[in-house]
Amino acid sequence: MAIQLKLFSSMRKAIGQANIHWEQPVDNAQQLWDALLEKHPELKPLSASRVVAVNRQHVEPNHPLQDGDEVAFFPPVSGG
Amino acid sequence: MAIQLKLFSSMRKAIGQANIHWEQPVDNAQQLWDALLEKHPELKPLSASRVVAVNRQHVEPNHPLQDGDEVAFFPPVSGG
Amino acid sequence: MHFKLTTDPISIEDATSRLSQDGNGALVTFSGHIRPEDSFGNNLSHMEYEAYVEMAEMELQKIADTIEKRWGITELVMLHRTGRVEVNEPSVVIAVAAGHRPEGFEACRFAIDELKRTVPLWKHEVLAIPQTQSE
Amino acid sequence: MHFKLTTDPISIEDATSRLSQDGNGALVTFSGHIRPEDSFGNNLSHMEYEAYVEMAEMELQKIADTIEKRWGITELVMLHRTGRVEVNEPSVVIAVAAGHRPEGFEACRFAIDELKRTVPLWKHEVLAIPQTQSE
Repeated sequence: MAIQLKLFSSMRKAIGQANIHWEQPVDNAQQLWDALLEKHPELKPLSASRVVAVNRQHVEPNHPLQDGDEVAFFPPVSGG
Repeated sequence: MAIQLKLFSSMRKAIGQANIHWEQPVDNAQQLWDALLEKHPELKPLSASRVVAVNRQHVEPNHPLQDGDEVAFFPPVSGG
Repeated sequence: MHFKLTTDPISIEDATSRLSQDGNGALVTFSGHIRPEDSFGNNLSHMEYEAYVEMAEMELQKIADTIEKRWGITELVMLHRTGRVEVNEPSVVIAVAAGHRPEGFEACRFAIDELKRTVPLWKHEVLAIPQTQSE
Repeated sequence: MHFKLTTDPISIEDATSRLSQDGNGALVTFSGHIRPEDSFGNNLSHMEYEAYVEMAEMELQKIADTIEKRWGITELVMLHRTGRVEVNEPSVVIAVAAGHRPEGFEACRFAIDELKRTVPLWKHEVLAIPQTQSE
């Protein structure tokens, strides 16, 4: 399984990385986040405000993941 | 009594005059309009949509007039 | 607060250049343009605007006073053409700088609605004369 | 419909110059500017904007689609800065040309509200470092 994981804003800053090539098998976005938390517990405080996008579309946390997906985690948007 | 009478838009076009120096005594704006109609019956069709201003303020038709007043009659505004 | 009745062309830039943006997070502008047809679908040559200038200035001032009182907004510009205005040109431009967008939108909308309701200006449509077709 | 995420300065003119006014009686613009202080009253040096560019473009397109569907408006421009934006500069500019003013105001307001709600952009305040006072 190969997932292109992207982190933005406070998520990116927390771990100091914007892009992660993810290979560990996961079923859905929530599992991916949980696995990411194990490696980067500094993300924990941001869990409550986490937004998920898969292939550039907003999705629910239980959205199933497939090989080749682009998954992004970020805090609520603040543009404008 | 000297009143500076001003007509705009369709009122002005109907009688072909924008400014009239009015000297005939009248008590209020309605009387002035009625007296004007006698001289210019072509204004009659415009009576229903008549707006009155005295000294550049919107007023009711029964607004009393004084020597030196500036009185304007015009149709509903259509700027913008 | 600035307003102007003018026979010269007006633009959004004219209006916004007179506003102070300092400390204001939101800038809302409205411009009303001459549409190419009247309500019956006839082509317009141009529009002629007539104004009762002295009274119009008093009414514009009242709009500004209300906006300051209601929203605390002082950065407001209202420009309106008089005389001949060509198709697609703006006849009116309004610009409002406000702290935040809700009051910016509300005040700008209020300004144009009030202007159309109270300011003594009149438009006269001048229709295009159709060309005689050659046989 | 045109949108752009850019590190270059943006302006209302940029936006309106891309709109066709032909047949449209109303032009409404909104620009959001960097305010000189944060919510605690601290002076800002500048703002930094971060974007998830590919997704932002998809979300902007959704906003445009909704506006076309709801109001029949196709003349819409949305510009947003990324990277460093100075105090008082606009970070976002929206312009809408519409047949009449009610839908122009509504669509412009909808566009900025939706942009702030759905488009993946994030702002980061950079505070001014106070000068050390000499004794």
